[in-house]
Amino acid sequence: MNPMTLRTPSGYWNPIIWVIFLILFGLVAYLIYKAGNPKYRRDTDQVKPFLSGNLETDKEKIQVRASDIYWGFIEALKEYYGVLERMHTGDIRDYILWFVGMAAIITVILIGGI
Amino acid sequence: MMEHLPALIIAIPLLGAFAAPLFKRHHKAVSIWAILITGITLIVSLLLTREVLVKGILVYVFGAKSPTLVLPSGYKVPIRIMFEVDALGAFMAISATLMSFVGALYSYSHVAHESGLEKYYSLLLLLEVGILGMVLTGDLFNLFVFMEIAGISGAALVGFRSYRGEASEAGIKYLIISAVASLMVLFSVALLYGEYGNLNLAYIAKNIKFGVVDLIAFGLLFTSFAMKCGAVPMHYWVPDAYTEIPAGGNPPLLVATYANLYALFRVSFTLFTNIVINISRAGWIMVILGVLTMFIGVTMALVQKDVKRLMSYHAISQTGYMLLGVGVGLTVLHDPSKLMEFGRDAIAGGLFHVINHIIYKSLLLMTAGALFYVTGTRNLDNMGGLARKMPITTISFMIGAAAISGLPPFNGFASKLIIYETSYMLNPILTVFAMVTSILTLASFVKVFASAFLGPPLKKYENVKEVPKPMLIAMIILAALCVIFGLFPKIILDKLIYPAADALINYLQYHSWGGLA
Amino acid sequence: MNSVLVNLPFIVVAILLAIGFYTIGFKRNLIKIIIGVEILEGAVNMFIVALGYVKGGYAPIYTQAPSGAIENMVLPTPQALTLTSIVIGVAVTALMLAFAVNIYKTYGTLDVSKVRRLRG
Amino acid sequence: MTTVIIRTMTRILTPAILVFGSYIILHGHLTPGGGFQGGAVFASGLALLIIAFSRKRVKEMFEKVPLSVFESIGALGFLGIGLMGIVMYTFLRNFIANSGAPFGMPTPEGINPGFLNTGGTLPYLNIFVGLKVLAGLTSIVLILFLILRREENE
Repeated sequence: MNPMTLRTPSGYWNPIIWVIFLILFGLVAYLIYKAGNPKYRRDTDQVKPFLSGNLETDKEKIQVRASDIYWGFIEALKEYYGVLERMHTGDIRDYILWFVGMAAIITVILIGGI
Repeated sequence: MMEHLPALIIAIPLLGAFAAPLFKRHHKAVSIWAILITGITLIVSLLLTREVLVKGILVYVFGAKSPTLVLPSGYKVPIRIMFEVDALGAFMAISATLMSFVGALYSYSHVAHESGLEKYYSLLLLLEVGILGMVLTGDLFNLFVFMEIAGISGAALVGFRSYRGEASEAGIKYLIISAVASLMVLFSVALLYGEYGNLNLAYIAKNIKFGVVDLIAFGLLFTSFAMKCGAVPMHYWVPDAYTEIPAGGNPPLLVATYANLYALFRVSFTLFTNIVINISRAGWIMVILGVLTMFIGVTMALVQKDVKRLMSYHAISQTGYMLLGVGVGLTVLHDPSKLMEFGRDAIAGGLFHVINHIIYKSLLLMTAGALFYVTGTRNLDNMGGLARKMPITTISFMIGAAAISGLPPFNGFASKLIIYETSYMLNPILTVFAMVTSILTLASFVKVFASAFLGPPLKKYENVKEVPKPMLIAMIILAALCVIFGLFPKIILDKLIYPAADALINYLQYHSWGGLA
Repeated sequence: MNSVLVNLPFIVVAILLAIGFYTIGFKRNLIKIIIGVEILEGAVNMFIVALGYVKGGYAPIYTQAPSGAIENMVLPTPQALTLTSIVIGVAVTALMLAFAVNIYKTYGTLDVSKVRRLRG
Repeated sequence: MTTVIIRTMTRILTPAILVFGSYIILHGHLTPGGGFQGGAVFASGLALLIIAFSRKRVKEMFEKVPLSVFESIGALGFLGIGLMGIVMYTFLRNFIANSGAPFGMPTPEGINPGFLNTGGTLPYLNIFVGLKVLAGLTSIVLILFLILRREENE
């Protein structure tokens, strides 16, 4: 196993051992799954999805749209995103001006101004 | 014949590119021609890498009596154009040829119904030539020429769907950006030429005196290459260009971006690193740019609705990891104890991340192209429930997403692990940013997976089928590489990455053309 | 006075670089921005040619050269560089103009502050 | 936008420009000039033809000319000469320099006006580059012209 072990500055990482453990725990999980409720039947009323006691509504309506995912996160960081989106103007002139500004800053730092 | 490999690896795709327009109106033939040529180039690059790893730096002098005649009798300075291939260049050449092959294979069906295919493949092969020239050359002016070749053909590929106004917009943005960047590169090359009277990278590096003019040239080179590899805050062209290019052109364009990253490393490590002077300032600039790049890139990715645009922002964010890893190495390059402790590993981690990222991001962008192919839209809001219809695409996407988020045992984990540990040694705050970025990456790919593949099957996509076989094969190759690189990171690192990192660290060997002078 | 005259090409290069960046950075018309890129290219080319000038040197052409010239011929590298860069510039300009034509057809304008569907 | 004056002058000037362009290409290894410059001059002569005549006439003139094939031939020829060097020496080696091949006598070194075959492979590289450049530049002008004129007419 030694040639497979990747030594990092403060530890090691061996994917093969990781996979062996994955398989072992997968087996354990499968055993637990096997010991579960045996009354499950496919394609009966038993497996129909219910939402708050009612049958499932039209599928187009319950689709979670991509722009709704992480709504809270984006709402909390609204100001941050406002700044970033205002920076990305889509105007080619601004792209070049950023380049000129960064070139000036980096050159000054390299020459030893800061 | 083996000593001619550096010339052949340029000549073969050039031949393919120039012969491609002759296949007018034979769409199948020109696709197969491109696949054939890129396949041969891939084999040549593998042979080249083997040569370099066995024999050390390979020098090829164009037009000389023999390929290794750097200084003909009576000459004190090299005068001909030359290629100088070290392990890093060979490593980039493998990435470039592999991705061009995969891109050509994918394009076989992805762009089959577009017109002007002979031009498309001609441009694809020219882009490959540009990248290969950039990563193999040992001459500053040649670097500029090949950078322009890659820039022009890349911009033309971005604007290939000329019936879309957005494609032309993205194309002209990319073109102006790359034209300005390469003109500034030429300007700094001219500054160096005026001072040292030569264009050979190794010769200038040996004689450099670090006057103010040199440092101005360094600053311009650094910023130009940083802009072309998409470092924040000069990253704005990346999402535009990656989104509008046909998905088959994405892998080569991605490698073209990293060829500029290679040039950035080459300039900072080989050209402007000398035994006399310590410029770890450049390393700190690189580290700070890297942290900014990965954090801003990933937060912008989180709010995107366009699937390819989201992935392009991730490409920016992952570039930050490479800048961070290699930047950590550059800051401690002149401190032998720290260099042995973590600097070498940091550089190796950054370079390993380059190839890992090229593989999984190409895979992801190609699955996005497959989604576009079957649904005709890139807007995630209009997708859903595609997992059942396209099982292989779904599995490829899952592998790619797991790899980019750094889940074991895929390839992203190994390189990210090295980068975390080494950047922790330099400054723990860097590691915090890197880990937060990784978490946000996983979050945004969960978003793509949930909205495009999961959820109830939509009525409008009832008749959707799996994409054609060439696209599937291209995706499966890359997914398999993700798994292989993840399961055997040690072998890849020892065979390919550590030699490349050592090539950056042992700059003195490069300066003497591999010991020829 | 003499130092100004000797450095005149480099002063012109600096002015041209400034004009070029100003044109790209502050003009609204896409064609003018393309002209700005061309001005930048001209500045860089002029810089290289000015670097290549050697006082008292001869062009490295044997045909009908004066007899004392053979010892004083100039290495024509800067000229070769300029020429290559001009060739590349032609390709870049042609492609930029083609994109501009295409943009005008679909957007109906060449004003860059309006040509920005790709953002955010 | 074409007048009788422009058309007449074009008829007189075009042959002269084309001949001058060919001269620059063929004499490129001896005097200032070469493939690119000569090709550009040649293409400017053809561009004069393009802008002087109506769209219909231009289409008739250039329909039978396979410009992109010329371009490919030029590039492939250049590459071919480069690859020939690989057999003996290296890529793009001037393998017949100073031997006088294929036209007999080698030329003495030094200042020697009047000798034409002194460039080795250079004249052939110039011819191929010239072919590629004239085809490429002409097709750029032609395509932009056809696109813009179509809008004017419709």
